[in-house]
Amino acid sequence: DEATARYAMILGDDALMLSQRLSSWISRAPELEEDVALANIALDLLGHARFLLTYAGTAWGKTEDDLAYFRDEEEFRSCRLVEQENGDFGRTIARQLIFSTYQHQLYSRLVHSTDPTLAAIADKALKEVQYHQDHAAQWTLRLGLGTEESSRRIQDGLDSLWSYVEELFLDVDPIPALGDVAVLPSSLREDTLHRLREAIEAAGLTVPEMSGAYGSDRTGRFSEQRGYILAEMQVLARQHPGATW
Amino acid sequence: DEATARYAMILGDDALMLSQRLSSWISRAPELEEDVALANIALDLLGHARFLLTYAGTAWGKTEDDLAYFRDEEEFRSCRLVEQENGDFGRTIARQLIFSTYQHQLYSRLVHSTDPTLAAIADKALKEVQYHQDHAAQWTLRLGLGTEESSRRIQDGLDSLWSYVEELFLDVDPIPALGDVAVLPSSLREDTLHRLREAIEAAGLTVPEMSGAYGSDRTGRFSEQRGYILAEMQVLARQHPGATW
Amino acid sequence: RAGQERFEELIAADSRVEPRDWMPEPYRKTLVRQVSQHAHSEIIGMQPEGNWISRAPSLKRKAILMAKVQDEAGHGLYLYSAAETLGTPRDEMFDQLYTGRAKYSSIFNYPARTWADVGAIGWLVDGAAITNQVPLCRASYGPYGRAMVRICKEESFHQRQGWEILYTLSHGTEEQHQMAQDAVDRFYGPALQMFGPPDSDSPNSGQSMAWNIKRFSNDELRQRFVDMIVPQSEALGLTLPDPELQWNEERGHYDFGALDWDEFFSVLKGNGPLSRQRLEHYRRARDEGAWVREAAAAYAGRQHQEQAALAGA
Amino acid sequence: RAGQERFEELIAADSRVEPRDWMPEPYRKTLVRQVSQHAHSEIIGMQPEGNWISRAPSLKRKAILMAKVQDEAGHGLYLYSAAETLGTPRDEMFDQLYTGRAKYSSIFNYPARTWADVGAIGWLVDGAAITNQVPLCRASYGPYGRAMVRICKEESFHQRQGWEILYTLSHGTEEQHQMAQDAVDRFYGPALQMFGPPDSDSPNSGQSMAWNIKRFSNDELRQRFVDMIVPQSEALGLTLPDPELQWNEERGHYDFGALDWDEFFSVLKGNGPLSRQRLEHYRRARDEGAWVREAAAAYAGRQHQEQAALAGA
Repeated sequence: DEATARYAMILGDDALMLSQRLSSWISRAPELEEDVALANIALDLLGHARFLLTYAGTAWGKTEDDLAYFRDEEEFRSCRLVEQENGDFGRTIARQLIFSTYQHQLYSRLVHSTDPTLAAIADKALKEVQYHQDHAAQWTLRLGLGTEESSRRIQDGLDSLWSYVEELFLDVDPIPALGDVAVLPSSLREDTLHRLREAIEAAGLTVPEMSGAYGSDRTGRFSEQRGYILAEMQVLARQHPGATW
Repeated sequence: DEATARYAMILGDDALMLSQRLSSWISRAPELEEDVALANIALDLLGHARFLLTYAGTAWGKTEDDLAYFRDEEEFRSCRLVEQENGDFGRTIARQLIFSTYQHQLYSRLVHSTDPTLAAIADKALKEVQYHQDHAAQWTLRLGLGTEESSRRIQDGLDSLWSYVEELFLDVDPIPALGDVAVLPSSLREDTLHRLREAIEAAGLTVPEMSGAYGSDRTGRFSEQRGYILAEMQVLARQHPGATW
Repeated sequence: RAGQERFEELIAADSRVEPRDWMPEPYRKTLVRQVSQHAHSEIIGMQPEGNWISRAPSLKRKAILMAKVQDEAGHGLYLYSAAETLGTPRDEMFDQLYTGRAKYSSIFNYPARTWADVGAIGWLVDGAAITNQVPLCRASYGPYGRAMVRICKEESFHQRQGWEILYTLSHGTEEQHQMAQDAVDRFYGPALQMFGPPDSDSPNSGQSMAWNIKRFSNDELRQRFVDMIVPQSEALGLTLPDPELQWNEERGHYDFGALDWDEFFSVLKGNGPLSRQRLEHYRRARDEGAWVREAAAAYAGRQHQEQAALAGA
Repeated sequence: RAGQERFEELIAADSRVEPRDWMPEPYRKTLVRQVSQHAHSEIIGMQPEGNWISRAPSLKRKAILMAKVQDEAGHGLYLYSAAETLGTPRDEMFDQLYTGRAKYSSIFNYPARTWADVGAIGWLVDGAAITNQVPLCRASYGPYGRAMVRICKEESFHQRQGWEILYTLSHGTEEQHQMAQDAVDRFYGPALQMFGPPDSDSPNSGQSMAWNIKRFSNDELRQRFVDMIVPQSEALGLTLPDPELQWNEERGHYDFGALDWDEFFSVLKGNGPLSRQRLEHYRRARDEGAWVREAAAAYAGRQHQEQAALAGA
């Protein structure tokens, strides 16, 4: 039904946007191994996005590409965290740590969804997200305990992104109405923050003070990034409407 | 006639692309005075582009906006120099020095064009371009003779961009056929390089060795930058075809 | 003290205090805070609109927008100069902004997400700014008042341009009209809050008024602004998002509904949608420009030495 | 010397030389140069295609392209490892690339300007690479030959994917067809030049063949490639930009026209359309990643110390 589709779209948009951001590290990573690792994570996320958007599209007779390439900015439902610029590697890792910790909590509950498609998608994604989280936690340790500069940079990344954390736990429409089909974002808050706190403290870093940036409705009303992401992502598809590739 | 229009388009596209690149310094310049100065130069160039594209458009019944927003990548005729990324301030100044020196030579001859519109446009632009060149030469001095770092950075900028200099002097179609309507790019080479050499040496910098990057036909066949510039520049106009703003 | 007396005379006569005049420390401090805050607002205010220069939908609009953002940098320059006449060096003010100790107008912590926002910022944000600033042209401190005169002239251009953007959108395609209405819906409340908290919540205003810096209270200015924009919105063919908005014959003013002051204070505290982003943008520009400023200073120092050597020879 | 004898035996028997075997210095040097050049080509080769990941026109194509560029990084890793077994540390090879002393395949100094270029790179560039590399799977140096086996398997996927992109474009809209034809027009010549200069101009090939590193001459491989792509281009519905291209019954091969060797040597000398850009992209990534690598090294060092301390306790 449409409410489930809208929920799948929220999850799919998060994955798509983060994949898009991450993929621009490819050929720019600090080590060749990281080109491979970040491409891997970006590919996993793109895979999740494709499943979720394909599923969402069934409610409106749309394909994954209709949803990815022919929705306008205000029709996307991604959170601001995944839309943030990559910045340096420290900031990218901070974003990965936050998002994959959240996503891991989310999918480990979504496997019990009463919607069999969502449960199956979550099941497939869960192992991958576990790897994403390990990867981010490992790098958080290396950067946090590495050099003075690296510790400063990842701390800056965490400080800078922390105000977008609360948005992850907002019970936005239509989730509360979906019952056991969905996972209530607010129900993830405590465990996610706990895990994050552990990872951050293990790396000798400081958990930033919680204070959410105003405006957390996933409509893009409060983002200046989304338009730029879409301008680039959609440019070719929109230049040739109706073409197949 | 169409040949003159195609010539005006070449000049207009150079100005438009450089204006677009420069304008992204606004709110990012190293000093507030430079926010103002770079915006000024970008505005001047945009002004030239508008005159030139409006004039070019008359040959095909098109407006400046038709040409700026609804041509595809391969229809632009800008040179690669103006499409290069801003990089740091040193690289931007290096690009400005090269381009405004060339453009100053160009316009100071184009004022004698037998085409009265082109002559008038050149006449208006000439004073502005003189200022652009002074500005770039001043900064070349400051950076070249400033600190070790600044001298290294502007030298890097010059070295990096120098392989796009030769393209400025190529007598691409339709210019040779235009006679005294146009200025033959090759006729600008000696004086431009002489001026550049003076400015560079006065700043204690080294004139890079001349070696042109292969492929100088202004078709964009050899640029990976143009597509990105246009994706951003044209996104909104193309989202609303036929709209007025 | 003669200085104190003269200062009081100047204020009583509603004349200008000039940089070389004696002035009480709290007067100086209040002015520095206000003028530098205003300067910072111009600087940070370049970002939301600057965000649309590269994507402006016509070359004419691109030129107008570029010129506008350039004007804001210019206003920043005038205002920092005015503040410098009070004895605070520009770099100190930059540092305060850089470290997040200085305030700037909260409105710039809202995003300019669509092209219509550029129009709404021009019409509503610059409109509110002018309403605020016109009385400041008569501010008792000379350099500030004179800077405001120049600024107000340019701002009223900007407001007109913003109005024109919205007018064109409002009378364009259905999507364009919707884009314009959305932008007005989003900027209306925050624009009204630009005048500051209600008078009952604004303890410092009295002193500023006694010093002839401020001339009207927050609520008076807000009312004046509402009275101005209601007919303008009708001419635009757009609605203002306040169901309680209506003409009050008796007061001779428009009544309007309560504003969301929780949001206001939350944004003021640094939790605006883009508070982080704005400050980081500023910091990055500052950091990345450090080597250029060093080079310019080194070069200037060397030029100076050479000239001195020549003069000595 | 026993080592020399054994080496010669191995070569004569067309067996593998392994890292711990003795080998003549020139053999080692030739291999290091060839393997590291190949590795560098994979790394620089990520850029032209990487350029289209963000703009790929469907999610499926985006995924395929991302996986492909990732494979290239993987190939780089195998090849650097193979080269390391010859005694050259990876960082030394990185430095050679960074400083512009090392070569990589000139083809990557051409831009991937349109989406169709991604197809043409897959079909023609990977196609030429495979033609080159399949014989290298039997290269006398073991680690190199084995790396090539893995790589060739993946490359043939890539070639197939490139062909599919072009096929879809060629049979799509008129603009798409044109885009595909343009891309083939641009990449055909440079792809044929990937086999290196004509045999008459390639002095080092003889020794490499004697050592069982190279198995076929440049011109032989080029002919093999042309013979492969002509029928493929017909299946694509695209033409190859060579009017002299035709089947020669007598030779049992396709004849083809002369290539622009001036262009080839000019690009080889560093004047490719994007030679500067490719190297600067690489350098920037390396420079911007330096602090990360330092941090990782410091962390690993500390971990190591702690473990040593525990072991000692």
